[in-house]
Amino acid sequence: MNDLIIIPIIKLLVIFGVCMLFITYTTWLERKALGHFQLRYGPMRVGYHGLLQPIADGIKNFFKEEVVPDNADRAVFLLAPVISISLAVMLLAVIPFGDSFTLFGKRIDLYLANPSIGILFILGFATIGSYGTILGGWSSGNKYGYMGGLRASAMIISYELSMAFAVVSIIMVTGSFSLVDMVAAQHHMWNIVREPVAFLVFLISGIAELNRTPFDMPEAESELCCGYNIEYSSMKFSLFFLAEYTHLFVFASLVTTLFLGGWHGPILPGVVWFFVKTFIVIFLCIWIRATIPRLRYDKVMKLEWKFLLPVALANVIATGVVLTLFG
Amino acid sequence: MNDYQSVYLALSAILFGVGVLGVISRKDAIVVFLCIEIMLGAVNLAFVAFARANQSAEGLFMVMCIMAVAGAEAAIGLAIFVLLYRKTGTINIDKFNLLKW
Amino acid sequence: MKFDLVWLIPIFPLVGVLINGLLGRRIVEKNKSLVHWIACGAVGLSFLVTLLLFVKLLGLPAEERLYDFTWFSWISSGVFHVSVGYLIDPLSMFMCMFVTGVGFLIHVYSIGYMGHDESYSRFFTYLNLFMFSMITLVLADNFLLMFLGWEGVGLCSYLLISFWFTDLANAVAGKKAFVTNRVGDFFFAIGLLVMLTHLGAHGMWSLKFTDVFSHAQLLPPHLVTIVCLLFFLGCTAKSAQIPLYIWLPDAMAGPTPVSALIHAATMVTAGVYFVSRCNVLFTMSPFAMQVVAVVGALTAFFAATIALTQNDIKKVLAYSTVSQLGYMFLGLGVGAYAAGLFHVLTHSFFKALLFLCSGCVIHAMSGEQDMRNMGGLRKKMPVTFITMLIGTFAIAGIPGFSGFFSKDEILWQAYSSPQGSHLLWFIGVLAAVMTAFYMFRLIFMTFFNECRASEEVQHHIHEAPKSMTIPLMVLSVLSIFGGYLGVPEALGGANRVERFLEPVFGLGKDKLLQAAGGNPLIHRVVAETAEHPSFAPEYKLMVFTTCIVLAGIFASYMLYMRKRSVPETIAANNPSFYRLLLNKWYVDELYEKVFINPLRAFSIFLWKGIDVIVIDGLVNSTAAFFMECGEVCKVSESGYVQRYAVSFLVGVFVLIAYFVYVR
Amino acid sequence: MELLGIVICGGAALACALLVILSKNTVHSALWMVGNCLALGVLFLFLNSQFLAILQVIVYAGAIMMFIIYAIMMLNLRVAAETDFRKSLFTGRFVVLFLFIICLLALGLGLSPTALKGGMGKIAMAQFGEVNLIANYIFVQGIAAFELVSVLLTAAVVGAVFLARKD
Repeated sequence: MNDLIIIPIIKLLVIFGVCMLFITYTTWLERKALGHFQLRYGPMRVGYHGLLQPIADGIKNFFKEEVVPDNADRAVFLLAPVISISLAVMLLAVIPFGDSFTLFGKRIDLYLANPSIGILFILGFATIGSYGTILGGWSSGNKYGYMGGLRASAMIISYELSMAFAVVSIIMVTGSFSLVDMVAAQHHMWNIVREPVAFLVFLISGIAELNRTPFDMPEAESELCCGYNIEYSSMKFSLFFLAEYTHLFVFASLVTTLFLGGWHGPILPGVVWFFVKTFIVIFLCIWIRATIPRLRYDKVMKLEWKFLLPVALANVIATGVVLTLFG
Repeated sequence: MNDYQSVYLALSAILFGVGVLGVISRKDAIVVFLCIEIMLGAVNLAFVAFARANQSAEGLFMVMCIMAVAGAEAAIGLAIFVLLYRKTGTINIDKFNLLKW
Repeated sequence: MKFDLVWLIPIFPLVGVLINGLLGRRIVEKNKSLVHWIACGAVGLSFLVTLLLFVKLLGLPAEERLYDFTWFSWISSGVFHVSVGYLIDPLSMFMCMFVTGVGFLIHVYSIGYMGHDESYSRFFTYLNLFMFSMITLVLADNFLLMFLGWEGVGLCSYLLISFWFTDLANAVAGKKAFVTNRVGDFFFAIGLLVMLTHLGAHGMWSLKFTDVFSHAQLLPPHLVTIVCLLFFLGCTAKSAQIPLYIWLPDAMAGPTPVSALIHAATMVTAGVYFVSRCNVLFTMSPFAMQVVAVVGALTAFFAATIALTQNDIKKVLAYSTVSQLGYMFLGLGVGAYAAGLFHVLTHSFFKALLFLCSGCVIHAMSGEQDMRNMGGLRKKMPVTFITMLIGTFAIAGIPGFSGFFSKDEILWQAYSSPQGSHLLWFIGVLAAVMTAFYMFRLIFMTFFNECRASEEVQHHIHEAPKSMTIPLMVLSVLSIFGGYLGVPEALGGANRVERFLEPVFGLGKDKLLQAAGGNPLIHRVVAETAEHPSFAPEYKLMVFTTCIVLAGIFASYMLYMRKRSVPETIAANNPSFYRLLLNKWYVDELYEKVFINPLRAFSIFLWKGIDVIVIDGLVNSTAAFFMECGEVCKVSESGYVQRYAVSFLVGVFVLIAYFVYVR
Repeated sequence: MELLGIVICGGAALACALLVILSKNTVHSALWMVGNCLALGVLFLFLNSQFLAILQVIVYAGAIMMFIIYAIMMLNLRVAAETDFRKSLFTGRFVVLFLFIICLLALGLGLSPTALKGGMGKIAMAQFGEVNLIANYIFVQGIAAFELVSVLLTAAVVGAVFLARKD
């Protein structure tokens, strides 16, 4: 009984709580880091160096008025942020956060589930999650939102491919779809050494899938006035916002798991290593956002179809050849 | 292990029927297309049910092939719709009777 | 390197075909050298893989040198299964080694030879396709896959012979080669089907070599003879033997690397390979063996006589190829499979070398092929001259060069083996003399004396570029030393080729023992052959052959260097005989009269009489009838997709109802 | 337990399917179709084939439906092309359809599971639907078909690009 219900529930609560805290403070981190990158301070007023800013934002959004435009497709308009956030949170279920340990004579694994198709689960549900973005843009009844939604779906269709191919080469190296196996396989050597090309492709297409600068096509402020979430306000908006940062967190932890050896590391416990690495990847994303300007839409598409996809395919073939000859 | 085999098959048949209904009575080409996907899904269900009953991977492989075919069909079909829409401004299939001779 | 990677060998050229065939024109526009990098690289990689596997095979003990790799299922119909699989055994690896090796050298040579051709990528596509087919042929582990390669090389031969298809003569030559090959292939296929149906009657629905050979005793003896003869007819077409050799001399219309690759080193040896592969069947039928030996000997002699009078440099080489192939079949026919294959190996080296050299000559002479217009090239093309001289020594059988060992082995076996006879040996020796004579005639006419070409042509004569001469040098080294792989025991060698191929050919003798009720043991065969009788007769024959060959060379020297008027005098004194030889015994004309003209007349009758009046009339009236029906049925054609869908649905409904309620 | 799952998910799949053909708005149809795909995916889970389930989600819901929604949005088809669909629902066609479903049901109920024998040997239940098993099947027996499918996909992509290019 304990094993079946109580332990998973405790794990669920702990993982959800920790991750949400981490994610909430990622928003703060981003604002602060961006500020410092641009030689300003970022949030300073609420709490010490603006530490309470995310909470204040949350409370503010919670109390704002719900607005649904007349022109909107009401049901879909309300559904979109729910899709976004719920599917984003679902992804946390299969990420292995750390080594298993024994507590009160029971073995506890630091993940909620280890399906044999873990990585496919993440790929699949991340894609489904982007329905939120697309539908949000479409249902707003607003030109800019509409354009944002259209761009979001084009981005998803395109960048999903190279991302999946990058993952395929990792699957070939590991021989398993399970994230736990993948981490275990990196005990001696990280995959970033074995598959540097896949790592780069994964990083680039991941950032594109997250719709972050330099690929933030669906919400390009200067072109589309915030794009798909233009008509969203209050709690619906913050759900979108949260979903976006959850995706960022999941992406960073995926990079950690697939390429950076997961929770493996010397001295410190595995969980700490995991969060350190995740933090580094998140910081890298913020850094890229602060450094590289937005690409033009057609160039983004060209980058994918004419460069990333062929490179990822070639990498898969090369991996196959090497594995066949020397594996 | 044959539990509920007939339930799955019945469900598959009904879903297939719904798909057929859509295909033969809706006029919007894209919805017709969606209904074809419903039919394929129903067939997939039947395949998986049989595969489990026979303990064989052939059915599963078949389903994968069907999915690939569905993907190919989506690519070609939608390209055709886009083309039709560009040329005629509509995708109401009653407007197209070019097959008449 | 695992044996499972054998599929890499055929796949590289295939990839080359796909890249060059589909994108070739674009690649040429961008960067011409990429085309030959891809093509040569593909074959080079194949050679590399073959080499690695070969080394691995050598590392195994002789009894274990057999590996059957099944790649995937190809045809699966009821009890009949054919899979795409590759057989690795000494024979297939032996063939594959020189097919890919010589093929690679000729690819490299083609870079220079075809450099200025506008269909550059097409040429390399065909070459790679040919390599793919040939490798498939050699490595296949079943008859059907081998037949695929067999047809594939035929097709490539056609494509390459008529490579410059805008010239009518080339197109006709290609067609002739293709049709002649088709005749052979037809009989081959019949043989295959006869064999399959008979084995199938005993429950052996398989075309795998190993399966067929291990069940060969199921076939009644007369049937084995029939099957073998049908197979051999197929081989005569592919390997240019009497009666179907006529295409090979005409095939010289293609570019010279093609002649070297296909019509000297690889494709024409397919027949030899196949007969050796089927040694189990052939051994079971002494009559078929006799036929093979006699046809081989006759071809060797017959082609050599024609070669004496030809003036086209490539035609001489073509007939010498036919003649040498005859030797190989003579060897196979007397049961000396290993000797025949050894000759295949050495022949592929020196004949490829000779062809490539003649290519250099033709290249230098601005396309001139008539030897009467050549001469004195020795000074201007030293590399070509020396390499070609080496090739000529090899083919003539001068002791110390590769051709000597292999040819001598065949002659000795023809003389001494139980299936051989002194007559066969004598014909072989005659052919050897003539070979020496006409080959030196070629050398003297081309490289010695004064140059008879026009001023302008003389001006252009130059040594070939590096990419052409390097393969020549490699091949000439091989032509000298290739023979030392199989120095016979009589000369103190170990006859390594024969030892290496023993596991494959032991099978045939095993089969005989098995049929006779004995126990099948390879080592017994080995022991039996190891008890060699005294070497004295072999020495005698060797010395005799060498002397007579030297006499042939001397005659050639006298006629074409010293008293150059004599040949013409001889020709003038025996006009009918000379014309008979010059016109190749009128065989082409005979075929034209006996087979082609009646067939053509009959075809015209079928066309004008049967097809136009009877069949077309039937078809047209049927069509008219259904036109009327169609008018009636037109009503149901509304053009609306969904109505069609409904009628489709009704059809499915009826079918399902039938299956559920009636069946 | 499994029956309950089947009833819930099957019901959801059926409802989604009906809503696909009954919605007036094309995007709504597409969304219900996504729901149908997901419900089918869960049914696959009940049938012990989790690999296919996730494939259903990735391929159908993730790729094909995304593609369709993209096309719909690009053509800006907010309201379906016809208006009188619900009136024309109950026509002669419906009778045919009804018979057809009955027939299929009879087929489904009438076939014993052993009637269709698999060519492959029996597999342990625990392994059924596992990735390794399917992979073994694909890359050993089904390799030719698998390659053909890949050719088909390539052809489809080429065809789509050719059709949809601007000229």
